[in-house]
This record gives sequence, structure tokens and C-alpha cells, in this order.
Amino acid sequence: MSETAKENIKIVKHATCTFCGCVCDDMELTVDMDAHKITKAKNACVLGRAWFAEHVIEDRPAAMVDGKEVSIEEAVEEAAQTLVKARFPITYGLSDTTCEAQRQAVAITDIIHGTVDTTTSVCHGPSGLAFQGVGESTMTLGEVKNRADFIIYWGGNPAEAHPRHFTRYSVTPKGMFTPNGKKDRTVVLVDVRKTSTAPVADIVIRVKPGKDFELLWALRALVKGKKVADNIEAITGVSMDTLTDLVERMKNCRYGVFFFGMGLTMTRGRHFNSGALLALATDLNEFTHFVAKPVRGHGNVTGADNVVSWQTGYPFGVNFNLGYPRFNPGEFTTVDTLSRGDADAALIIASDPASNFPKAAIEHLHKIPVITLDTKETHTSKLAHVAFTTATYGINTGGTVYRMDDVPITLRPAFDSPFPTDEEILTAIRKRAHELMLAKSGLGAAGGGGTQKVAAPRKE
Amino acid sequence: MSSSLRIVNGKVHDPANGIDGEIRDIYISDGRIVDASPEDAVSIDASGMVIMPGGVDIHCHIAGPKVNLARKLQPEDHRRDPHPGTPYTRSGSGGTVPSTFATGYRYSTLGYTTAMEAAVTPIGARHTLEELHDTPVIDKGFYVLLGNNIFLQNLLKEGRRDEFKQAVAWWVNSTKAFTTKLVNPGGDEPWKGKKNANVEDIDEKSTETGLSPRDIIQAFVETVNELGLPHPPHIHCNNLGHSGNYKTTLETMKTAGDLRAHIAHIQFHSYGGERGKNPTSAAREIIEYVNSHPNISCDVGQVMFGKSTIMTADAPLAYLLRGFKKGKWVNADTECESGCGIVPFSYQEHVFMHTLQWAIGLELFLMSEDPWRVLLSTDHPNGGSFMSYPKLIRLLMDREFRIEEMKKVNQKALDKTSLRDLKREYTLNEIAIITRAGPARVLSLRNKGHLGAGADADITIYDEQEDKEAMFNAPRYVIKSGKSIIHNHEFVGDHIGKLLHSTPAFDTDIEQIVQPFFEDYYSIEFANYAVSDQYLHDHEVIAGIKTL
Amino acid sequence: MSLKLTLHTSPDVPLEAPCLNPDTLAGMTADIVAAQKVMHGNQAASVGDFFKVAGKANGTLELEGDLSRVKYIGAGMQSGILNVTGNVGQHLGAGMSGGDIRVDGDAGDWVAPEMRGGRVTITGNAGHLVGGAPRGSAIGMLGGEIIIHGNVRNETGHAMRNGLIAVGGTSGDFTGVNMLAGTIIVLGDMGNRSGAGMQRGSIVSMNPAEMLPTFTHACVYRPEFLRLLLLHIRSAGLPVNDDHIEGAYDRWCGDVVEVNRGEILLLNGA
Amino acid sequence: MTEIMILVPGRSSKQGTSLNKGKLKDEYLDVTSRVEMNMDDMQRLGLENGDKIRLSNDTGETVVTCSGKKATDLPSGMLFMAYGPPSSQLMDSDTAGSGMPLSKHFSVAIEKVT
Repeated sequence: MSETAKENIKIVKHATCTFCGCVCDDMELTVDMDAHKITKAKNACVLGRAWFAEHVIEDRPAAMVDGKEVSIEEAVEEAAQTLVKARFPITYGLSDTTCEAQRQAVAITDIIHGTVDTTTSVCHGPSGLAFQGVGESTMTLGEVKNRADFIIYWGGNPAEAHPRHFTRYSVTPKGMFTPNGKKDRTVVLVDVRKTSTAPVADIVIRVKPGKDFELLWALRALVKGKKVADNIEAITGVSMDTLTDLVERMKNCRYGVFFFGMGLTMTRGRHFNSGALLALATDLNEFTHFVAKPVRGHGNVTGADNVVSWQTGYPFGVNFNLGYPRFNPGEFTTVDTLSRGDADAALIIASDPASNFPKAAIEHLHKIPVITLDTKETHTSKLAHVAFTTATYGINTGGTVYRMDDVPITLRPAFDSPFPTDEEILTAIRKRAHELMLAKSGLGAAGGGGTQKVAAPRKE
Repeated sequence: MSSSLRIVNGKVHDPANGIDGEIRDIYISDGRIVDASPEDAVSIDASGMVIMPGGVDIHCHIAGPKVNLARKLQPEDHRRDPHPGTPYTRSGSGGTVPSTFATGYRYSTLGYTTAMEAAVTPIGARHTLEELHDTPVIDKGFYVLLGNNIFLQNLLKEGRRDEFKQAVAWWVNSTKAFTTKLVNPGGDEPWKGKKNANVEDIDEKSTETGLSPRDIIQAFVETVNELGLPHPPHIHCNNLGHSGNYKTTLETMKTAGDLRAHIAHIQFHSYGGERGKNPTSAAREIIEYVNSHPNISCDVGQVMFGKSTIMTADAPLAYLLRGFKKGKWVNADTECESGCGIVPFSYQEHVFMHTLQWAIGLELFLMSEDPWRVLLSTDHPNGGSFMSYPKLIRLLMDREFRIEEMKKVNQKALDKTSLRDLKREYTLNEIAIITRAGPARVLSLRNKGHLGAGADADITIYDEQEDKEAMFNAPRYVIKSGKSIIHNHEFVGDHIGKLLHSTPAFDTDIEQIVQPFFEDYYSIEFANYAVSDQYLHDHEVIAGIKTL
Repeated sequence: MSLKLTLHTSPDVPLEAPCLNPDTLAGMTADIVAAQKVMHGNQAASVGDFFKVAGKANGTLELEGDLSRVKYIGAGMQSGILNVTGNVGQHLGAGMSGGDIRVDGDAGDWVAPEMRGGRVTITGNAGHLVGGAPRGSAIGMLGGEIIIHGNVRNETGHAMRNGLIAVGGTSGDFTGVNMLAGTIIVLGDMGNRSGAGMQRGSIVSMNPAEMLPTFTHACVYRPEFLRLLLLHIRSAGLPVNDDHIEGAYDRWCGDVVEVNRGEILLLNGA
Repeated sequence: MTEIMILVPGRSSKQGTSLNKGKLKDEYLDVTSRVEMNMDDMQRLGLENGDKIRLSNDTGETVVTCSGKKATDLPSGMLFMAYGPPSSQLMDSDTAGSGMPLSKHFSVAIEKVT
């Protein structure tokens, strides 16, 4: 590890920012080891600077049951008992923690025959469904830097959500076959409003709200040389001339890329919007090389997809009630299991559904025992039966995260936290839950002696 | 379970030690096979049973980025084949691309205890290691894809052969790989950079690098032999699946001269005819070359009828196959390193080409003169799932069964092969060679594939049965590293298994040469690229062999 | 007397009860029926924990109560009659190949996914993906008919390859999406994007509908097959009137993105 | 005065930076309870920057503060706000068999809070 100690200042080079799915791994962090603060994050964007700068050691108990401070061991015991007792326990969140913690969370869910889902279901879950329908031509981000001469951003606003996307991966970098950077590329933006991404684009296409599918579908027809309705402009807000021009540019580029955002997945049409875009990218491979990539949000949401997939075969929305994984979005996804009132306990890791979910889902969360692991107090931790405060991944803990293009990166923590890691807490819950399940099936003993040891928080 | 075991009264097939069905006792202590019975040993009575070393799969696709994409892609395939957990084992899902846990447990239910993932991008090594950690029971390793690596090709173009060698060794170390893998060498650049073109001839020079596939193959064969890796370059030749490709395959093998080389899934590379028409069998031409060249080893890549998943670093091939059905298709480009294609597929008896492929695989097995070098694989899941190995074994051991199966297939395709004339039946000992002893030897796994003292106690005990498919489908006991995993057909324990990798020596100065290229053309930090030891769970470094 | 199960205890969490079909329970006495296994969330339970069982199996099964939390009722059914008084949960009649299901009430999502034959009638509303395909699969309903008196939601007949779905009320978005063949009739309004990606088959509506730009108007005509189908669903109790039967229809062809052999028929002048 | 408009919740960098401070902190609560509106629409409705408006639909309602955007940036009839607890109040829980509730482009009635 490339760190140099200088009195109480530590420099951590090649550190990774896990705030958004860009997962930039070129941070140079200046750490004040006495104050437990990152005083400077060189190379970070506005979001990354806030991510590092605002990270302080919270003055909170490491574990609470019903709002009262307890030992971690007691909280682990209560969490395990609660989960094992439940008939329809759900595990949710996981996009802001390490793969190592995610592996434990899926293991717990498997053992207790629960349901595991990640924030993917309310992010690019629909793109995951689209992927299962049509497949995907895709790439790692370095290919865009090296080869892409034509880039379309569709329904996403990286200027606000992924500020370094343009400079680090897609628009301005000079690559192997794009030696002049931006000059070698044409950038198109398709969105319903003029976002702050617009200044980057050579061509801005404004689509009528809710008409992305129609526009993509028309492009598919045109790419295949078929006719589309004359009133296409009335339908989509985009003229036939603009469409024809776009089609010609797409077919004639050397290496074309779609980046798409939640303007497709969260709007009417959902997975069919993403599917239309993925199918268009596939169609274009008849003419040239064309790829597409959802622009993912949270730092390790892509890792969550990968871990859940390799352990269960399915990317999210996985139920183990019958002792093996089953997949059905709409049935086993969290918004549904909560708002329908199915779940009778919830294990929520690094996520705040009580703030972001539809009203009906939030109301049900108030009715069931909830276990939370989070670095800070949230709307969800406030209503939790068992609440753990954990160390922040990438700042206090090592481990693995996956960038939005499935590239895994190892974290380099800056300073220690007095709080345990998500992985430690989840491992302890997993072991205890396993003991309790064995006891339930008459195969092992579960007694007071089974409580797992976790390092107690180090108080300053 | 005791750490000491004594297996008595079983018929032992241990071809590496010249034992062919003798009744012998096997003793196990601390995970190894030992000469004398330990005092506290628990006995297993193997009367009426056949004892073999645990199976070794030399070529399969079970972990890593492309495998996980193929998993995510096919919920419909998992759905009909759930893998329930037990109090001791995790659950999972099956189908042609099982989840990691199901993969490990299912290999062990066939008596396999080692499997090698055959194609991993360097940048995907970390991901692969995480998955392998979650692949239980078996020991495992992977081959790293270097045949389309742009940096390495630049070195070759500039004639910097020593640096090339250092860089290959650096990459194997940095990824914790077992050996190097070439897939359609030289084919990625036209695919990604020239509107989905491909290289068609082994001597076709790239306009960018001036290199032909042959130049790349030759450099890797020489370099990997010089480095003395435990396994030679594992080569997926150009023109996979195209009629007339046997010439490319022969030229690839000739390029190796008398140096060690392994040709992967050679069945897919043994087609006669001309490009795009009149496919026929060229199994004889291929197997005669292999038979007469002891430096060459291969695995067959048998096609089995039914559902499969094409997943390959050979992206143009997957695109070609996608064209037949217009179903879902995945293409995934990896910066500076590789391509990848995935297509759900199904081999059907009535289809001419599929029968031809099935028959050519069997021809290769049945005409092979050295089972130590012509090894069993289905290129899982490309030719079919590893779960079809027992049926394949029966096809090889039981001519009556083969004749029955031949009645179901496309007869016109069968006419293009000599399968009807091949009367050979594999013996149990030969099966033990092509599934255990042979792959272990080709991989230089000195402690595997045999039952002599010092070997890893990876042991499978089958009930001896007339129906060899039934026999190989359900071993009564499976012991991994001395631990009982399956006992009387039931899981009684779990085991993580270890990672097998190699660590060829290299000059660290090469990092200074790789780094500037890396900083220009990769999208992650050079310092974050090499995989650290934290990703090695239990592991073992496999020593290389010096042949030069 | 047929076999009758009356819900006495509502499940706290979803109850999976694929055994609730006349084939599985055929020949069983009430005691044996009550002992049949169901899954209450992740815990095994028996039919008797939730239902009062009366009568004797004779090919007809009657269910009564609010079963909106009970999944997989009639799944895999091959023959016989299943009558439900009350609402049912998800996956009603999943993969059924024969027999007759009638629900006097509403049904949850996934009514008769991958249905191969038989008939399902719902007098109330149904949810999303009626007669659909599971995620990742390219083929949904293969045969049989689904009659829904009320409304349905999105993706009705998703990837269906054969059979009939008739809806008395309205349908949601993507009616007949990716359909391969078969017929869907919606007497009320359809949501948007009907027939997206369809290859063959017919989607019929009595009301104007928003057409995708990849469909083209072909002609106005009176399709003979439609009269027969409309008479058939009228006899099943759907509110088909004489104007529907005698009227002319606008025929739209699509989806041009696929093979362009599907059609959407909209009642002319509606 | 009530009028129906299309609400587009989305990410903003301010929302992103403020959530690092904490979701229960004033800054985050402030950022997520502001809505952007086309200036011409505001003028027509007699609204000024900083005015409180009530957004409501069949699912629920919330009160937010409005601020003006040029017509070239935000079309008439469209509202933009950062995701957060207020926008959740308006979100229906039906996911149409996808897991995803419609989180953008929902119709809301606007009403000035006096």
C-alpha cells in the first residue's frame, strides 16, 4: 500500500471513491489521523469531495435495540432470533457495502429461507429484466475511452449524478483510437429536459416525456430500413429529419455507445424502455460495432448484482422460502413485498427505504421488526428494532467493489473506525442464524454459548 | 468425521500407478493418502465398488465475468432446475450455468474434485477468484486470456521477446492464474475495431500490428514453455465452428513444433469441407496428428444433445450463432484484453450440423491412441453441461448404447463420419485416465489424479454397475482432501477447496514498461490492477516444469 | 357433493398452495386433504391449518374465502373444475393444461402463466401479466382461454403463442407485447404500446387506441373469425353487443420491428 | 388555482453532496423539498421563487418550495425535484411485475399554499 506517514497526516494514493457507480480509483486522500478526517481528496468530483469530507466518526452507539444501547453481541443475538423466527423475512439494500458483506447477506437469507433484494430493483432492475429478454452488447469503460467515436446519453444526467464520467471514461479522454479525445467523438443527448449534461453534447434531442419507447422503437424500424408512421414528430417530439440523421450516424460510426439512465427505467414502460435501447444496440451490430451500458448509481450496486447472481443464479428479487432460490420481480422485489404487506421482518443494509420508497411500503416498514446496518442515522434506522452503526466502506474498511461496468476494484481504507464492518456484523448474524436453524431441525445445539464474538467498539 | 480413513475391499483404478482394478486398501491421514493404515482410522467397506481418484476437469467455464453474465441472462434455465440446500450445504440454481454453490456441489456429486475455469480476462481475475471462493468442495484454478492482449501484441510487433516473456509471467502472477489461454488469437481487433470483422486465416497479418495469429501462437508456445508453467498455452484455435477449419487446427499444432501445447475442445476444430459449405468430419486428420505428436494434448469438447450455453471469448463466433435464431445475445468487450459472446443454445439430434459435431467428438475419442493426451470435456457449458459426463462415459464404454443413440440422430450427418465403423469400447481404466490421471498429468498436478502415497486424498467410490451412466452419476462416497463430503449418497459435510495457481519468476522491471501503456489505455489505476493475496482462500502454488 | 374448502384462518404471509387443484386432491377424503402440505412463507403447514374441509373429491373443488394471499391455486391443473368464491392471489392456474377454473372475485398478478390448455374465468379484475411468460422466457401461454370480466393490467398475453384472452373491461400497457400468435380481445380501452414486438396474432379492441409508430393502417374490413370469437365470448358472459359483432374494424399491421405479421383490429367508428 | 403537471424527480449533485452529511440533516431535507418549475408557468400561476406549493395525486401529497427555471431548460407543464421523502409521498407502489414503482413522470395537481 502506497502510504506515507508524516506525523499525524497520512496520504493514501490510488484510493477509491465509492459514492457513485463511476468508482473512480485514482483518489489521493490526505488523512488527518488525529481528527479522523479526510482533509483533502485530490481528483475527487464535487460528490466525491463531499463523500470524503463529510465522513466523520458518528457519536452513536454501535448497536441499539428499540432505541436503547446494547452490546453488539446482544444485538446480533436479537437480530438472529428475529430473522429465524420470521416466516417471510426480507433482506434489502446492499449497494453501499462491500462484496464481502454482500456475500454474507445472501448467505443469511439462504439459511433463513428469506428473500433477498437489492437497490437494483428500484434503479436499473428494469434494465436487468430487459437484459434477460434481449441480451446486451456491452463493454468496459476503457473501451469507450479507447475506441468510441459516437456516444449517446439517453435519459441520464451524468453531469449531476456521475460528474467524472465525461472526463475519465467517455467524452474527453484520449484513447488508443481516439487520440484527439473529444474531437474524435460525436456526443448526442436524448432527454425530456435540457439538463446540465447538454453542454457536453454536439446534438441534443428533446423527446416528449414518456415517449422514449416510441422513439427507440421508431429508430429500430429505421435502422432495419423499415418505414415508421408519418406523424412520428407529433408522437415523440422529434422530427423525421433528426431521426434519419441519427440513424445514419449510428450506422456509420466505428464504435458506437449508448449510456442510459433512469429516465428509461423509472418511467412508464420501464423494462421495455431499457429493452428497446438494448435491442437497438444489438440491431446496430449488423452495420458496425455498437454497445450499451446502463449508468449505475450507487458505489457497489453492480457488485450486489454480481454477488446475488453468482450465489443464486438471479440478479435481485430472489426468494428462498422453498429452500432454493426463485426469481420473480414484482413478487419478491422489496417495494412489492413491503407494500403488499408480505414481509414480516426486514434486514436492511446500507439503504434507506423509509426515505425513498412509495408511501405504502414505508407504512409497512413501521409495522414489522426491522434490523438496520448503516453508517449514519437514517429514516430507516430510526424505526428499526435492531440498529447497528457500521464502518464506512472504502473509507474505514477494505474489500471489493464493482464499477458500473463490472470491473472489480479493491478498496484502500483511509483510517480505522471504532465501529465494526458490515461484513463482521453480517458474519456474526449468519453464524448465529445457522446455529438456530440447525437447532430448529434438530441437528445442532443452540444455546447461550453460541453468541458470536465481534470486536467491541473502541471508544476514544 | 475422523481425519483418518481406511477404504477396504474396493476395486482400485489408479492408472498413474499402474493399478487396474485390483482389490486394494487405501489409507488416508490428514488429507493425504498414506502407505500404512493410521491407528484411529475409520473404515469404509467398498466391497463391490470401484475406487478412483477424484475427477479433474481440465476445461470448463464455471466462474468469472462471462459466466456470471450467462447466469443472469437465463432465469428461465435455472427455474426448472433448482438446487435445494441441506443443513450443511448452501442452495443454488442449476441449468446449464449453475450458481457457484450448485457448481461445486454438483461436480462433487459426479465424483469430480478439481475443475479449471478455462478463460478469464486479467481485469476479471479478482471477480473470478471471488466466485471460485464461493465454489465449494472442488479445488480450482483458471487460465488467463492473453492471446488478444494489445500490450503483449505491441511487444511482439516490436520484436521485444524477452520483455514479452517477462510480461506474460507478470500477468500470470498478477492475476493468480494457472496458465495462459489464447482464444481466436488476433481476432478481437477486427471484431471491435473493424465493424465486427474477424480474422480467417492463421497467416493473415493484422493491419495494425502486422502480426498473424500464427505469430502470436508461436510466441506464446515458446514463451510458456520457456517459463515452464505447469500447463502449456491452452489454445482455442481460430475459425472455431467453421467447416474446413481442421486445416487451421493442423497449422496451429504444427506451429508448436515439438513444444508442449494444449488444444482446447478440439472437436469444434475438426471440420472438413470449405468455409461456409459442405461440412464433414476431419476427425481422422486431426487425431492422427495428435496421436503421432506426444507434445500435443487436447480435450475433446464433446457436444451432447440438449440445452447448452455458448459462452466464449470468441465474440465473432457467438455473433454468428446468434444469427441463426435471433434470440438473446450478449457481447462484452474488455478493454485491451478480450472480447466475449454469449448465446443460449440447444443441440438437436435432427439437425445435421449438431449430429456431425456429436459424432466427430466420439470419433476423436474412439480413434485416440493415447488416452493420456485426449481428455474428456464438453467445454461446459458450450458443448453441454458437465452433468452430462456420465452419459458421455457410457457412450464411450458401451457400444450397444452408442448404436441405440446413433439411431436417433441425423443419418445424413452420420454418413459423413466413420462413427458407425468404430467398435472400440473404453475400459474403466481408460475412463480413469481421460477423466483423472490424464488431465492431472497434463496440468502437472502431481498430487492429483492418482492414489499413491502423498497424493491429495480426493477419492471417489462408485457402486460397480453395468449401466455406466448410472454408475458415474451417483458415487456412493466422495472424499475431498480426506474429508467425507458424500457418504451413502448424502452430503455430510462442506469444504471450500483451494485455488491452484502458478507463480513463474519474472523481472520486476517489466512493471515500469507495462505501467505507461496502462495509464494511457486502461480505465483503472495500475496500482489497483494486480490481484492481492487477500483473494487467495486456501491455495497451492503448482510448480512448473522445465522442458528447455 | 363436491369437495369444499372454506378459509377459516387468513395467512399472515403468502401461502403457496399448488395442491389446491382437483387433480391433486382427487380421491382424497377430507382428512387427507386437510393434511396436504402448503408453505406459509418459509414454514411448512397443512391445508387444515387454514381451511375447513368438507365433502368428498369428485372432480370438482370449491374454495371459499378471501384467498388474495394464496398463491398457485390450480397450478398445473389438468382436468376437473375449480370454483373459487372470493379473491385469489398470484399465479392462479400456472402452467395448467386442462380443466376449468372460475373465480368469483379478483385475481392477483400472473393469472395462468404458461397456460397450455383449459379455461380460466375471472368475474372481477386481474393483475399484470395475464397468460404471460416468466422473465427471461420467450414463450408465454400456449393454448386454452382466459376470460376476464373486469379489467386487467400490463403485459396481458406477454409472449403468448396460442389461445384466447378476452377482457370485458380495460387492459393496461403493452397488451400482447412480444406475442407470437393467438388472440387477445379487450372490450374496453387498452393502455399504450399494444402489440409492441408482436410477430403474429391478433389484438382486438372496441375502443380507439394509441398505435405505435411501427404499425401501419392496412384496411377496414369485417373479419369473419372475429364474429365467431365474439359470439363465443358473449356466451361466456362478456358484454359483447351487436355493433361489435356486425361492425367493421380498422386493421393495423405490425410490428414492423419484427416480422410485421401481427394485426391490431379496432372497431371502426368507435 | 390548481393545475395538473408532470413531475420528474431525479438526482442532483446538491442532493448527492447533502446526503453525505446525513439524510436527517437540514440541508438534505431542504434540497429534497424544492421543486423547479418553468418560469412562464410560475408567472401564469402567480407564483414566485420561494413560494410553497402543495403537490398531490391519488397516492398522497406533499408541500414543497418552488423555484423558476428558464423555458429553454424546463418545458412548460413539467416539474423537476430531487428524490427524497417528499417525492416518495406521491409515488404509487404498483410495480407492474417489475419491482420498480413509477418514480418519474407522474401527474400531480399543483396548488399554492397560502
